[in-house]
Amino acid sequence: MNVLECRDLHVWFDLPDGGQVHPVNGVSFSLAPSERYGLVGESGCGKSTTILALLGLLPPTATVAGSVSIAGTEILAGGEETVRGHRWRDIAMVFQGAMNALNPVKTVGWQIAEPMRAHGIARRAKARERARELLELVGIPAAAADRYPHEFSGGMRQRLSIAMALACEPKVLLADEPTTALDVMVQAQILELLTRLTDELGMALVLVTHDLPLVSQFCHRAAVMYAGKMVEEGPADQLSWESRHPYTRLLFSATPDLYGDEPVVSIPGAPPRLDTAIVGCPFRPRCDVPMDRCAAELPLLTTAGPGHRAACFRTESVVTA
Amino acid sequence: GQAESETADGGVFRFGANQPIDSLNPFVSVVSMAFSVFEQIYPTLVQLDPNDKYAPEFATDWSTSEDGQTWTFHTRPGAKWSDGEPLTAADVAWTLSTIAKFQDGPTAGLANYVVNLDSATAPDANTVVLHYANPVSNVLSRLMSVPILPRHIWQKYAEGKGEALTTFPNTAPIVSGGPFVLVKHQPKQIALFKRNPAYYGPKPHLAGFGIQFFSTDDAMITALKSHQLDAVQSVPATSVRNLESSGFTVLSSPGMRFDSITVNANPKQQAAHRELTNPLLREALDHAINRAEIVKTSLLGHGKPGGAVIAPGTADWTDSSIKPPSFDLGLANRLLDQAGYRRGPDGVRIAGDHPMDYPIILPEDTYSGAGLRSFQIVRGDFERIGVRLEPRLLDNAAANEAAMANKSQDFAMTMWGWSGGTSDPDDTLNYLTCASQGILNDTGYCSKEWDDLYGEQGEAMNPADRHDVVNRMQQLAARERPLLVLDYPDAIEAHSPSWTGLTPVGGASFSSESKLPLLSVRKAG
Amino acid sequence: MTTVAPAELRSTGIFRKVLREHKTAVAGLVILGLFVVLAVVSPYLAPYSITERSCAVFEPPSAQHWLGCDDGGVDMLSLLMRGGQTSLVVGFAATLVAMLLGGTVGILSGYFGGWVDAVLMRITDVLLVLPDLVLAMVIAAVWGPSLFHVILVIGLLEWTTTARIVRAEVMSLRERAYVKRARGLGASNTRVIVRHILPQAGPLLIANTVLTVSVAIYLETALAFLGLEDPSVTTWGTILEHAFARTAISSGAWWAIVPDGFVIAAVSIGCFLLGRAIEDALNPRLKVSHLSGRRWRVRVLAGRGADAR
Amino acid sequence: MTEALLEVDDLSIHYPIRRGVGGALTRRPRSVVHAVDGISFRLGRGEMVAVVGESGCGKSTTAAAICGLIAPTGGTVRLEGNAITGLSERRLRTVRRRVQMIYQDPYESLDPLCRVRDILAEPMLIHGIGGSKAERSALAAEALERSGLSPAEAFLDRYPHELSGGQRQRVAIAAALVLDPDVLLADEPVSMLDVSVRAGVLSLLDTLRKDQDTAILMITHDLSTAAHFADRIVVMYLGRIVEQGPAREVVHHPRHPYTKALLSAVPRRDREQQAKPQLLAGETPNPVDIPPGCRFRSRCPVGTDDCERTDPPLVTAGDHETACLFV
Amino acid sequence: MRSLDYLLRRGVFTVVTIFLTVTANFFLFRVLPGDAVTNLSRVPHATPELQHALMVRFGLDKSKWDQYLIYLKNLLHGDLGVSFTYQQPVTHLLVEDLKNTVLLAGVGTLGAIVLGILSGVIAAWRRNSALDHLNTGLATLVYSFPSQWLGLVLLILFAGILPAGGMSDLFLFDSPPFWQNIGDVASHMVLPTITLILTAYGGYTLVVRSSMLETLGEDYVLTARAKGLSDRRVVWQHAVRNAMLPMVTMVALDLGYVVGGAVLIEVIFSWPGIGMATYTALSQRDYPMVQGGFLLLTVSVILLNFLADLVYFRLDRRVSA
Ligand SMILES: Nc1ncnc2c1ncn2[C@@H]1O[C@H](COP(=O)(O)OP(=O)(O)OP(=O)(O)O)[C@@H](O)[C@H]1O
Ligand SMILES: Nc1ncnc2c1ncn2[C@@H]1O[C@H](COP(=O)(O)OP(=O)(O)OP(=O)(O)O)[C@@H](O)[C@H]1O
Ligand SMILES: [Mg+2]
Ligand SMILES: [Mg+2]
Repeated sequence: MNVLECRDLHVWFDLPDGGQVHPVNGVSFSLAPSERYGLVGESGCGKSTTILALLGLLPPTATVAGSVSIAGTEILAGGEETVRGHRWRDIAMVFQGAMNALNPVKTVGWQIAEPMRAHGIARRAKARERARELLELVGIPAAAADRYPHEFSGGMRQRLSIAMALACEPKVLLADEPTTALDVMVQAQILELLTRLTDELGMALVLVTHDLPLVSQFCHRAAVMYAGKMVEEGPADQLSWESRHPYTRLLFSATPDLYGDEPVVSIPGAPPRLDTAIVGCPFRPRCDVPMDRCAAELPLLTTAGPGHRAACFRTESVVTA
Repeated sequence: GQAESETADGGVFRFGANQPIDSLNPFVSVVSMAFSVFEQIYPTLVQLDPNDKYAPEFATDWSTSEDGQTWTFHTRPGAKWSDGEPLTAADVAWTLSTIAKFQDGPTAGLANYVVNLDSATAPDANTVVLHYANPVSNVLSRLMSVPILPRHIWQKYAEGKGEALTTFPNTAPIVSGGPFVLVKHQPKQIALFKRNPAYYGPKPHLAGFGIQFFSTDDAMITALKSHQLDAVQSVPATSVRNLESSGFTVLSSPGMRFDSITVNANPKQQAAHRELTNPLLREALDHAINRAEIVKTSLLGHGKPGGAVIAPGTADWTDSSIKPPSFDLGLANRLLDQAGYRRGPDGVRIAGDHPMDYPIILPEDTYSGAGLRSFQIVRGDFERIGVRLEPRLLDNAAANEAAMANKSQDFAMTMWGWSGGTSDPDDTLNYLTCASQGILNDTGYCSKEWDDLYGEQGEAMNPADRHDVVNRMQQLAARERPLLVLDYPDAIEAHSPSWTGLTPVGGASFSSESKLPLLSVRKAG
Repeated sequence: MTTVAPAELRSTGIFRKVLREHKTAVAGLVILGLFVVLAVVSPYLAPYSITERSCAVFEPPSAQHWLGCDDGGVDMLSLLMRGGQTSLVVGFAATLVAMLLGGTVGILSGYFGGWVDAVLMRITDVLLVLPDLVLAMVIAAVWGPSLFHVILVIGLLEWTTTARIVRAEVMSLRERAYVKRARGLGASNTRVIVRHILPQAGPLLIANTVLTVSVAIYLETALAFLGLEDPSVTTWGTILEHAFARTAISSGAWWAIVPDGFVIAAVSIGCFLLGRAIEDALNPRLKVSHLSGRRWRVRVLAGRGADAR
Repeated sequence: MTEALLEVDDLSIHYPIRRGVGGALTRRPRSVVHAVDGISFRLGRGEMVAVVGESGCGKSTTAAAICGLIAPTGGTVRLEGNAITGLSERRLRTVRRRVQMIYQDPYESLDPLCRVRDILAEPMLIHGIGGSKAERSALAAEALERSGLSPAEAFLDRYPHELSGGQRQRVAIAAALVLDPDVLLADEPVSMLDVSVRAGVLSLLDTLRKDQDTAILMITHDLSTAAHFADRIVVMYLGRIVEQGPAREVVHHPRHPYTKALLSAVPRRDREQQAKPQLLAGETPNPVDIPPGCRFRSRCPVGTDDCERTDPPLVTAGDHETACLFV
Repeated sequence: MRSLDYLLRRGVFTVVTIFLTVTANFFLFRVLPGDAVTNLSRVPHATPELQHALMVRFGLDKSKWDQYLIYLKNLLHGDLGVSFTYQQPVTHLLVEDLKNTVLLAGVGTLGAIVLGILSGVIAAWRRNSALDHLNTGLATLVYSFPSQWLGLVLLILFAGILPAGGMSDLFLFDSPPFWQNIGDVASHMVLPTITLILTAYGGYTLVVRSSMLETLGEDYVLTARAKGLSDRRVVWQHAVRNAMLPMVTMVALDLGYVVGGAVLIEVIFSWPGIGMATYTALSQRDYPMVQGGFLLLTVSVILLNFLADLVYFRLDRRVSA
C-alpha cells in the first residue's frame, strides 16, 4: 500500500490586489515505503508550494483543494486542525538552508527532542536520550546535543535538520532542496545519509531539486513540474533517457554532464505567469516541437509507458502508435 | 499608640509650601521657610502680633535708655529647653554675642540683626542687657528675627574662628525651646513638628503640625483640594476663586512684596543705553505701564497697583500720599518727544545713534509665573510709545549676576520683585544705598541724599521722626524712579474650613516672625 | 517566501507603493499636511490675538471660545494654532539638524568603515546611551532658555538613531555587488555615494526623518514643560507648561491641557504612520508570517481535475 | 598553450582577524585567515580557466585581488608582463578598464534604481570613453547586441527588475564589455540562474573568448560546467591550488585525491556511469590555523605520515600540475 | 574566549562612557552663567572676605584643572560635593531620591515591559485582526502623547480619588506598620506608575509586534509549525524568545527615554526622586546637586545598558560565538 497518496492537489494564493495565483494545479502522485521520489522543475513552478501543501504549512492567503492521505488516512480535508496531528508524526520535512530552519537560541538537542514531547511520544529524559541517538544516527557525536545551531557548519546543520525530522519516525520525509546551498562533497554525504535512512527505516522521501542529474542518480521515481502542473512522471532513469515531454528533454540538454560532449543549449523564453488562466499547453511558447492543437487544448497526463506518464500530445501518439 | 492619643487631642495641622527648607542651621540657611521653622522651635525675644505690633515672646518686657544705646529685656523665668536644661537669659546673651563675634565669617548670614551691637550680657538668669555703638531705631525688628539657640548644645562649635558653627547640621530631633519640637525632617519633602510639653508659653491647641514641600503650585493646590493638606501658604492668584468655591477659607492680606521694572540708573553704564539715566525717559516709561491691567490680569485682582517702594504689607510704613503713576500713553509720548527721542521708520524711537530697543532681564522667578503676563502687558504698551523690549531670560542667579556684575554697567533693565520686612522698612531702603551696589542694589542707583536719609532713619529713636524720614525717602524714590513699581501682590493663604483661629502674621500662618498663629489655630466645631 | 520586487526599491516607486498599499501612510500624510497648512495660515485663521485677553481667566469652552481660555484670558484655540506653528518649526528645524548630522555620520561611518567608523560609532554609542531629556535639560539650562537653543540641543541629541540606521543600511549597500562593481570600475567614493548609496538609503532616511520630527516635537514639549524653553514663545510645550504653572489642574481648567496633548499626539501619529509605513515597505521580512490567527482554507472541488475557477 | 595574458604569481591574501580587547590584554598573537596562500596560474588570451573548489577555499578572494579590490598580502599579478599589484589608485585605473568582473547574483549586481542605459554608461563615464551621450548610447547598444540582447533599443530604457535573470546577467556582461576588457573575471556567473537559461549565458562567455580573444577566469562550484566550457581547470583547496591542468585531463585523469573525490561526488545523468562517491571524512581545517604538512592530509584517503611533515609543492607533468606526494 | 571578549568590550565601553560622562559633567557645569558664589553671597551685608571664604570652601578659587582633579578624586570616594542650597553632602541627599526613583522607574518599566510583550505578541500573532488593530492603535496613540500630558490628564481625572503627590503620607509621627506603609506607598505610586507605564508600553508593544512579525517570518517558525506544535507553543517557545532580542535592545535604548519621562512624572506628582531633585536644583542653580543628579541618572542608564548587554548575551548565544 502507498504511504502517501496525493490526489488532484490545488493551491491558490490570494494576491493583495485581489487577484489569485494558481501555483499548484492538479498535482497527483503516490509514494511507496522506502521510495525516493524527485520533484524537479524551473524556479517558481510550484515545487515548494506542493511540498508545503502536503503538510498544510500554507499562509492564510492560501486555498487548498484535493486530497492528501497518509497510509489511507485523509489529512488535509479538515484544514489546519486535522493536519496538525499528522505533522512530524507521519510526515516530516527537511528545509533548504538549514541555518534558518533551526532556532538559533535553543540547543539542538532540545530542538530534536521537542516534537517527541509535544506529540507525547517521549518524556523529557527519554526524549533527550532519543535525540542523542538520532544525532549519532546522522553522524554527529551525541555530545553535540547541548550546542547551538550556529556552532555547526552548513553540512552539519543539514544533518541536524534530518535528525530532527526523524524524531517521530515519520512515514514520509519531505526535503525541499536540502543540498542546494552545499558543496558537492557535502551534498554527496547528505545524499548518502538520506539513502541509508530511507533504505533502513522504510521512510518514503520526496526530494525537491533543480538538479536533474541528482534526481537521476538518487531517486527511484521523479516528476517534472511546469507552471504548477506535472508534465511528466516516471522512473528516474526513464526520465533522463526516454523523456516523453519536450520540456524534460530540453531541461536535460540544458544541463551539462561531467563527461558528456553534447552541446548544452538553453530553453528560450520564460515560464508563463500563474496569475492568469493559461489556455492550451503551458509549455507551448517554448516548445521546440509544438503542434497546432497545443494552442487551444490542454494535454493531460497520460500513460507513456510502464509507470510513466506525460502531458504531451506527442506522447499520446507515441503510445497509441 | 501614644502618637495616636496625642493626635486625637488637637490634631495635626498639615501645611503645603512651595519653598523647601535649605538648612536647619540658622547660620547657614537663607530661605524664609527655614526661619519659619526656627520661629517654632526656638525662642525669640519678641514677636509680631497680627496687627504688626511687637509682642512679648521670651522677653516679657523691655526698655531703652535715653540715648537709645542700651536695651534691657526681662525674660521668662523658669523656662526649660525640651531636653530639660534651663533656658535663661544667658542663652540669649550667648546667641547674640556669638553672632556679633563672628559676623564677618561664619555668622555673616545673621549679621544684619546685630548691626552696631557692642555687647550682650545676662546680669541674671532673667535679664539681658544689650549695648549698641550707635542708636538703632529698629532694634526690635532685628531681634525679632534672631532665634535664641541652646548654648549648651552650640557652645562647643563656637570655638576658634567658629567655623564649626556652619558645619553643624543641626538635624532633627533638635533641642527645642519653642512651642513645637521638630521630630522629622526629610529634605525637600516634609518637616513634621510635635507639641513641645516643656514650652514656657501658652500650650498650642495642636498636637503637632507639618509642612510638606511641593515643587509646583498646581500639585500643591491639588493636594489641598483632595484633602491631603489642611492649608497652603502662598496660594497663586489663579486658584483663589476655585478654592473659595470649593469651600476653602481664603485669607488675603496686603503683601510685603512688590514687582518692579528696574531701569539702570548708573551713569557709568554702556553708551548703548546711557539715556536710561534721563529722568524724563524714566518718567515716560512709568506712565506707559498699565498697572490696572497688570493687577487685573497677572494678579487676577489679588493685589494693588504699585507706587511707593515700600509695600503696603510693611506695617504702616507706606507713604500713602504716593499714588500709582497714571497710565497715560499720550503723556508718555509727549515726554519722550520733549526729551528729543524721534521715532524711527519702524516706529521705534531713536536715542542719539541707536534705536530704543532694550534687553530686559527676566529671571526665572518672573517668567515662570504671573510675571510673564505682566511683561507682555508692559511690552505691548512700551511698543506704543516707541520703546522696544527684548527679553533676556536667565535663571535667578544668572540674572542677579548679569544685573549686578560691574556694578550695573552692562544691563539696561530687569523685571523682578523685592520682598521687604513685615514690620520695618529698613531692608527695603537698604537695597538702594550705594553700599549695596554689587550686592543687593540692582538698580545702579547711588545718591548721597538717599544714603544720608538712610543713616538718619536708622538712628531715629522717635517713631514719628523716623516715619517722616522714611516718607521723604519714598518720595525721593518716586521722583528719581530707579525702580518702576508695578504692583503689590497680596499674600494669600487658604485653609480647610475644618480649622479655625488662624490669624496670619505678615500674610503667613507659618510665619518667621510670630508664634501666635500656630498657637491659636484649632479644629473647628 | 516572496521577495520585494526591486522595482519597489526605487525611491519614487517606493513612495507611490507605500501610499498605494499602506492606507495608514495616506492618513499620516494627510494629518501632517493638514498641520503644516494650518501652521502656515494660522496667523490669518486664528480667531483671537494671543497677546491680548479676549475673555475671562480660565473661561470654560463656549461658542465664542471653542476651547476656552487660559490663565491670562487668552483664547486657547488661537494659542494652539499659533503654538503649532512654532512647534512645527522647532520640530522640522531640529530634525533637519539631526538628519544632516545623522545622515552624514551614518554614511561616512558605513561607507568608509575602519577607524572612521570606529570613532564615529563610539561617539554615537556614547550619545545613544545617555538619557536625552536629562542631557537636553542640562545643556538647555547651561545655554539658557531660547528657541534656538532648544532646536540646537534637540538636533544635536537626536541624530544618533538615524546615524545607526543609515550606517547599517549603507554597510549592507556597500557590500552589494553593484556597488562593488562600481568601485571595481574605479568610481570615486563621491560617485559611489551619490549615485548608488544615497538613492538607495534615501527612503530609509526619509522614513527616519519623519519619525524624528515627532521625537523632536516631543522633546521640545518636555523641555518647555521643565521651563527650559523661552516662555514668551508660544509652542505646544509652553502652553502645557503655563497651564500647569498657573494651576490649571487644581482650577479644573482641563481645556487648557487636554486639547494640547491631542494636537501633539496627532502630529506624532501622523509622523509615525507615514514613517512606519515607509519602513515597513522597505523591510521585506515583515511581509511573511508563518503563523497567523487566520488559516488557509480548504475548497472542495466539484469534480476531479476541475479547476474551480 | 596560448601566450599568458594574466599571470598570477605566488599570490597570498590574508585577512587579519580582530583579536578583541581580551586578546589585546592577554597579548594573544594577531591571527589571520589564510584565504589564499601562495597560488600561481596563468591565463592566456582567448582562454577560459575555471577555478573550482569548495566554499571558502579562496576563489572569490583571488578574483577580487586580480581586479584590484583587495591588496594582496604577497605575490604579484601581471597583465601582459606588467605587475598590477601594488599600484597607485591612478595607475590602477587603466588596469581596471582591462580587467572586468562579473558577479554571481545578477539581481544584486545591477543597481535597481538605474536604467540599463545608465548601467552601461557608468563605466564609460568613469573611464572617459565616448565623448557624447549619443556616442555612449551607441557603444552601449553595441555591447548589448554583443551580449545577445537584441534589439538593444528594447532594453536600453528598462530597469533591471523588468528583465529576467538571464537577461540581467547579460546586461552585467554587456556593462563589462563596453570597456573592451582583456580579462573577464566571472564569479559563479550562472549559479543563481535557472537551469534552463544557464547554458545561454555560458555559451555567451564561450563566444566572447572565441570571437574576441577575451581571457576568462570563471569561478564555479559546478565541475560539470567547468569540464564542459573551460580550457583549463584549477582546483583549489584551503587557499592552495592542489591541481591544475587542461580541463579534459583534469576531469578524465585526476591525480590529486581531492580532485578524484570531488569528481566522484558529482551526480551523473546516467546512473550506470556513476562511480561510488568517494566520501571524504571530517571537515576542512580552519583557515586560521592550518596544520603543517599537506593541507588535505586530515581528510585524505591515501595520505601517510609523510604528508604531515611535507607540504607538497605543485609538481608539473606536462601541462598538468599536482600538489601531492603520491603522484 | 569570544564571549569573554564581548563582555570585556562592553565593559570597557561602559567604563569609558562613564568617564566621559563624568568629565562632561564637570566641564559642562563650569561654563554655566551665574556664579555659584553670587547665589551664596546673597546674604545681607556679605563682604568680599565672606565671598572669598565661600569660594575657598567650595574649591572655586583653584584652577579649573585642579578643580577637575579634586572632583575626580572625590568622586572615587563617592563624594559628589556639598549642595549649595542644602549645605549637605549631595551623595547623602540623593541616595534616598535614587531609591525612590528606582522604585518608581523599576515598577513602571517592568509593568511596561510585561504589558508591552503581552500586547505586542498578541498583536503580531493576530496580525491584521481587529484585536491587532485595536491593540496597535492604542499603543500608537498612547505612545504619541507626551508623558507630562498623560500625567496631567491622570491628575485631572483621579486627583481626589488617589493621592496626587508625594510618595507616602508624610504627616505621621511614627512610621506605620509595615504593610500599612506598603499600602500607603503603593497608593501614592498608582498615578505616577501608570503614567510611566503608559509612556513606555506603547513603544514596547510596537517593537515587540514588529520584531515578532519579523520572527514569525523566519524559517524556524515554519519548522516549528511543521513539527505539529500548537500555535501557542510556536509563539512562546520559538518566536517570543527570538523576538525578545530587539526588545532587550529597545528597552536598553529606551532607558534614557524612560528616565526622561520619569523626570517629568516626578515633577508632576511631586515624587521625591532624583529627577525632581535635579529639576529643583537646576532652577536653584545648585551645581553640585544638578551635577550629582545628572551623574546618577546618566550613570544608572549606562549601567543598566550594560546589564541589558548581559541579558542580550544570555539570550542570544550567537553573540558569544
Ligand atoms: N504566499 C504566496 N503568495 C502568493 N504567491 C506565492 C506565495 N508563495 C509562492 N507564491 C508563488 O507561487 C509560485 C510557486 O512558488 P514555489 O515557491 O512553490 O516555487 P518553486 O518551484 O519552489 O520555486 P523555487 O525553485 O524557486 O524554489 C511562484 O510564482 C511564487 O511567486
Ligand atoms: N573580508 C574578509 N575578512 C575575513 N575573512 C574573509 C573575508 N572575506 C573572505 N574571508 C575568508 O577567506 C576565505 C576565502 O573566502 P572566499 O570568499 O574567497 O571563498 P570562496 O572560495 O569564494 O567561497 P564561496 O565558494 O563560498 O564563494 C574564507 O575562509 C572566508 O571566510
Ligand atoms: Mg522552492
Ligand atoms: Mg565566492
